[in-house]
Amino acid sequence: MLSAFWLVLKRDLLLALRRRSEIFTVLFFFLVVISLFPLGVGTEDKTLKQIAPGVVWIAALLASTLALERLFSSDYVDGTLEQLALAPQSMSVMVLAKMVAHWLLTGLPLVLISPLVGLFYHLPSHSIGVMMMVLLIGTPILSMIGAIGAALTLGLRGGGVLVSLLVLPFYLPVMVYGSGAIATSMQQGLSLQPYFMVLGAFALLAIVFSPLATAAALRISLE
Amino acid sequence: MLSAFWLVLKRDLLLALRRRSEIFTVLFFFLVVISLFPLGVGTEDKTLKQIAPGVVWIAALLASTLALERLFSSDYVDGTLEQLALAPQSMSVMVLAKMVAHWLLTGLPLVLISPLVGLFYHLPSHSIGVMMMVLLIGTPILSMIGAIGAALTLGLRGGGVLVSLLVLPFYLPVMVYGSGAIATSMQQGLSLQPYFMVLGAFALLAIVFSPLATAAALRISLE
Amino acid sequence: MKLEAKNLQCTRGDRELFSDLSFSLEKSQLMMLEGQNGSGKTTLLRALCGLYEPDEGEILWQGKSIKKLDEAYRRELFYLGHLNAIKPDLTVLENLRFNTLLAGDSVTDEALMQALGTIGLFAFEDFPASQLSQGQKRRVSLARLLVSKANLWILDEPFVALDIAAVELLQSIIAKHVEEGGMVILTTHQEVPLTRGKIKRLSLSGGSIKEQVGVNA
Amino acid sequence: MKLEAKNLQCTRGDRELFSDLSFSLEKSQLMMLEGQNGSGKTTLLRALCGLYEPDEGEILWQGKSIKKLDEAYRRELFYLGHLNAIKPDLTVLENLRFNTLLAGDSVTDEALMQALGTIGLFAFEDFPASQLSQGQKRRVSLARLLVSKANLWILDEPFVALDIAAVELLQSIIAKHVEEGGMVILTTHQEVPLTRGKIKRLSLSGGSIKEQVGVNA
Amino acid sequence: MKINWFKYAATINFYALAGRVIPFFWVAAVILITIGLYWGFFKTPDSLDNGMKEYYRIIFVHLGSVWMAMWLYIMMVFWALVGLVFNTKLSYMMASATSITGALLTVVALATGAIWGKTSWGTWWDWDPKLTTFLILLFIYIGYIALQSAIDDTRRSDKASAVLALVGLALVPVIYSAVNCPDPTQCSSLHQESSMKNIEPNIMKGIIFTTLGFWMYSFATILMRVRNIILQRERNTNWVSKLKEVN
Ligand code: HEM
Ligand SMILES: Nc1ncnc2c1ncn2[C@@H]1O[C@H](COP(=O)(O)OP(=O)(O)OP(=O)(O)O)[C@@H](O)[C@H]1O
Ligand SMILES: Nc1ncnc2c1ncn2[C@@H]1O[C@H](COP(=O)(O)OP(=O)(O)OP(=O)(O)O)[C@@H](O)[C@H]1O
Ligand SMILES: [Mg+2]
Ligand SMILES: [Mg+2]
Repeated sequence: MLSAFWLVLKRDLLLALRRRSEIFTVLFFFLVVISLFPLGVGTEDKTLKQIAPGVVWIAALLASTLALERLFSSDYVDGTLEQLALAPQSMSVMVLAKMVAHWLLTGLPLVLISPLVGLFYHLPSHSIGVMMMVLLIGTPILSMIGAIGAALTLGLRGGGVLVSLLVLPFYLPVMVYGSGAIATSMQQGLSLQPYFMVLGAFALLAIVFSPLATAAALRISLE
Repeated sequence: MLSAFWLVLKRDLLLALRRRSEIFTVLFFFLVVISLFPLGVGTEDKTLKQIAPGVVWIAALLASTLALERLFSSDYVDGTLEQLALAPQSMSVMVLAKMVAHWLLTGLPLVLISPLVGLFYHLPSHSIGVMMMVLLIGTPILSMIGAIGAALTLGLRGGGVLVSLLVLPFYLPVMVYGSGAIATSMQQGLSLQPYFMVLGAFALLAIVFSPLATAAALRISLE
Repeated sequence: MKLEAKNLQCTRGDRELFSDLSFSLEKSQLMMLEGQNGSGKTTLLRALCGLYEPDEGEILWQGKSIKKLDEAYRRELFYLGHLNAIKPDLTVLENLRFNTLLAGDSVTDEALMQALGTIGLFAFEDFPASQLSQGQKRRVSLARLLVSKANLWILDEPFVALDIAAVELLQSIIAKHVEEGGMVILTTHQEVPLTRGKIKRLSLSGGSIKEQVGVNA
Repeated sequence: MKLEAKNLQCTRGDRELFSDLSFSLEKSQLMMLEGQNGSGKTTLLRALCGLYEPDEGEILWQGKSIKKLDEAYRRELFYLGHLNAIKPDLTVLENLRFNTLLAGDSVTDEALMQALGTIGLFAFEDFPASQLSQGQKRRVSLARLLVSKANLWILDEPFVALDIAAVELLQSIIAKHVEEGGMVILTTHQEVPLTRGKIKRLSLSGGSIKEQVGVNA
Repeated sequence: MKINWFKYAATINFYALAGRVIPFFWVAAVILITIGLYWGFFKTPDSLDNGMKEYYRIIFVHLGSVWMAMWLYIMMVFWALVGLVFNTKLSYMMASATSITGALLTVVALATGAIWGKTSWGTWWDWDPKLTTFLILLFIYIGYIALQSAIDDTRRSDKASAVLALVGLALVPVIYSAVNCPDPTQCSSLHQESSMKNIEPNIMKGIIFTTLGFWMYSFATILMRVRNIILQRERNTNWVSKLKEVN
């Protein structure tokens, strides 16, 4: 079972290495969204600090959505997904591997580049740390919820837009608590623990249920 | 020559009509993105007005990009693109038809629904007019620049970094001037003419060169 | 080993493809599925794999429902459909390695290389799959047959895109598997001259279902 | 009408597929392109269509380079490759109509319906193409042959996925075209028993290029 | 072709039964809504003590649609679940029919709310938690409908949208609490003060009538839609071709 996990994970990472462009597309998109706001909003220090938490999360949400469509569709088109479904292994394990790969390729780069946001938006270094932490917990949730949507819309026309439409409302709680934590960190003397507890709970729930739901959705889409 | 234009345009619109939901999907997707921002960034009246110009353009960019992927790839995968290239007609005319269809299906609906953004973000009615105008000029440019990128990515396996590097920077000026115009319209006594001149110039350039470039890129991708 | 289909019925859209279809297949038997274009061969094969749920009836492996057996059944199964499951961005060897490991057959790279050699892709192992011709891609996915430990092979038009030499090779591979006690179900519009093994023919054409048994053609 | 290839050379990646390949094809001639998987048949056909530029040599139509002729040459040409150019979201008739109009043949809907009937898709015209089987899709794209006014047909493995009845039908369609003064170039791994018309055979196998001319098999 | 009558029994009976009860639901809907509106317009005070103006009367439509929109979402998820568990076609059809009426009533709730907002606050829209929750409910309805209409194969579209509904069931409460209580430290004090208690009993009566009326209207439209879906899905079966209304 574990071997299937590693097998799929390794292959997805290998494929991404062969085709580095996708990682860069997501990163570029993230940076474009991030840098567009100061241009429109003006560079007043207070305003920047105020919108920073929301902007980071929205950029992360949108970037994650952008990459979602490709999560299963190339495997679907060339028949690999059929073979995954027929492998004598639990489909949800393999699906989890694909989610992990997806996060490593699209979520993690965002976490790593997020200090740049702090720079653009004049955030205090303490808040930058908090931002990286919540992104680290939150982006995997995005990948996991998103995978369900991607599986449901497999092979449908208008896939990319449709997935985002289905998935974005469900991303909302992650965004609200994620940006809430960053905003709170900029005020003195407030505890961040509740935010991390809530996000942690979401992450746990997502890890337990989303591979199952995604595997079920994939089987439905393959019929 | 004109007949090929109408033929391709009609077919692309017919394909979209088969899934009327697709157009609505783009619209609702746009609305979802639009309504994410206040929830993440804050709902203060002043903040809303400040972020509105950027938000509109980011949502438009995203809707356009998400739909772009499908612009040629489905024709490529099922062999229709080969047949287009072999038709006894100029390829750039047919490419232009595909761009027009893409814009009618993803750009125009955004222009039409953008007054809702004004409602959500409490924009003055004058700015709403400006917003519709710049979207009307700007979204076709997005479709046309994006098409070049989409055509190039068809063939280049693993070499797509260049494409995202190429396309996003070209989108950026459109977004900067587009959102600049909206932001300026909210201030008294500033002329908008320079913005429209620049955007108009972009649009002209795009109409002249992008069908040629896209047709060439498609022929390369087909080899 | 025994595969049984009991009273299967499949409907697609409004059209009933077949109903009340029953047959069984045992060790050392090959079943040729025949029928016009659109008669439901692919649908039936996918149902036998568990990828498509028939509207009625059930499919049994060793007397147990394949839905219940699940992974245990899939371990016995090799399916190759219209699609090759080849990733253009991986090399030939990487593709083959991933697909065999995924099927649960742990095979050494030497064995894989040998399989590639047999199937006529000697010296192609480091070639990116995107640069293969149609028939070469099909060969890569067929190379898995040479190292598979599955008992039941389900092949949907395996001869498509192959040249004459490769067709003969594949015929001999199938014959050998049947001879050695395996089971094969295949659809093809070409005749498959087997030299040994029992052949069953199931024809789906025109709504009528006929099962013929004969020792070889 | 005359198609000439002069000293063609094609290299893909590092491998030279063929070099110094010359042949010509005239009215009422059929050329069978033979060769192993990966010998370069598809590449040659695409070069003849102008989709792929050979590294060396040139292709002439009526003595003029096809690159110069461009649209004028494409008007004479019908190409069908591995892909069917069928849109899943359109109906059978809409697909056929679009593809014929695109090729510049303006045909009435009755003629199209008749073509569909001939090819064995009677009463399928309003079926969404997504719901067709593999072979039915192939038939839709072959229906274009019945209404095409092109002189030169270039067909890459046209018999793939077809059932026996459809293969025979297609053979007769090709034979009729050749008889009536058309030109056909095709690759297939199956034999094509033509009843009339001149057959040329070009074999690309193993790097050696042979051209045989014979009046029929 | 042999017809398996038993297989269609459920839908045949349901089709006939629904056809018979639909008129009653329509009659009930019209009567109840008329009573409610009549009450609202003529039997309630012209202006209330606390300075409300005439436009408060829109609440008779607003609140009814708000309640029904939420209730129909629960019904939709319920039918989808029943479909997934027992694999009954009819319940998938119910779910699909419910989603459309639900989305419509959500739009009505938003529109009446917006009109009310324009007259009382002077702005069509504000990012108040209650309103935001409803906007998101609309998006979720739309997502469900969009997924369903994007899939041609009915088997797949039934199951896929049911899975989506199931995911929604798990996530909607989370979304609700996130919108209403973005700061988790204050969540203990989360109880939406229902201003229901402040509503005059007199007005309340009208509201109850319109709400019941909307309920009947929902039954009627949902059943009509299910009948349409049945006809469409089984248009090639014998029993449908024998129906009077088809020929
Ligand atoms: C687009 C705008 C609006 C939406 C989406 C909306 C939505 C809702 C919802 C969801 C409820 C039910 C809450 C509950 O039962 O606890 C509700 C109730 C109510 N709404 Fe609205 N509303 C909108 C605008 C307004 C406006 C502008 C007013 C008045 C100024 C208003 C007044 C009320 C009242 C009085 C109730 C019933 C009492 C209550 O339970 O709170 N609504 N509305
Ligand atoms: N995109 C590519 N890049 C590099 N090499 C390629 C590419 N496509 C094909 N080739 C190589 O060119 C050769 C000829 O391919 P081609 O598709 O023309 O063969 P074919 O004769 O049509 O074979 P088949 O019978 O399998 O269809 C093959 O050996 C293949 O490896
Ligand atoms: N997704 C679908 N929805 C509805 N009907 C379908 C779908 N896919 C296939 N069909 C129908 O089911 C029938 C059987 O298809 P199937 O692919 O099983 O045929 P087949 O026997 O494999 O044909 P071929 O020889 O052409 O491969 C066809 O008539 C087709 O129209
Ligand atoms: Mg088939
Ligand atoms: Mg070929």
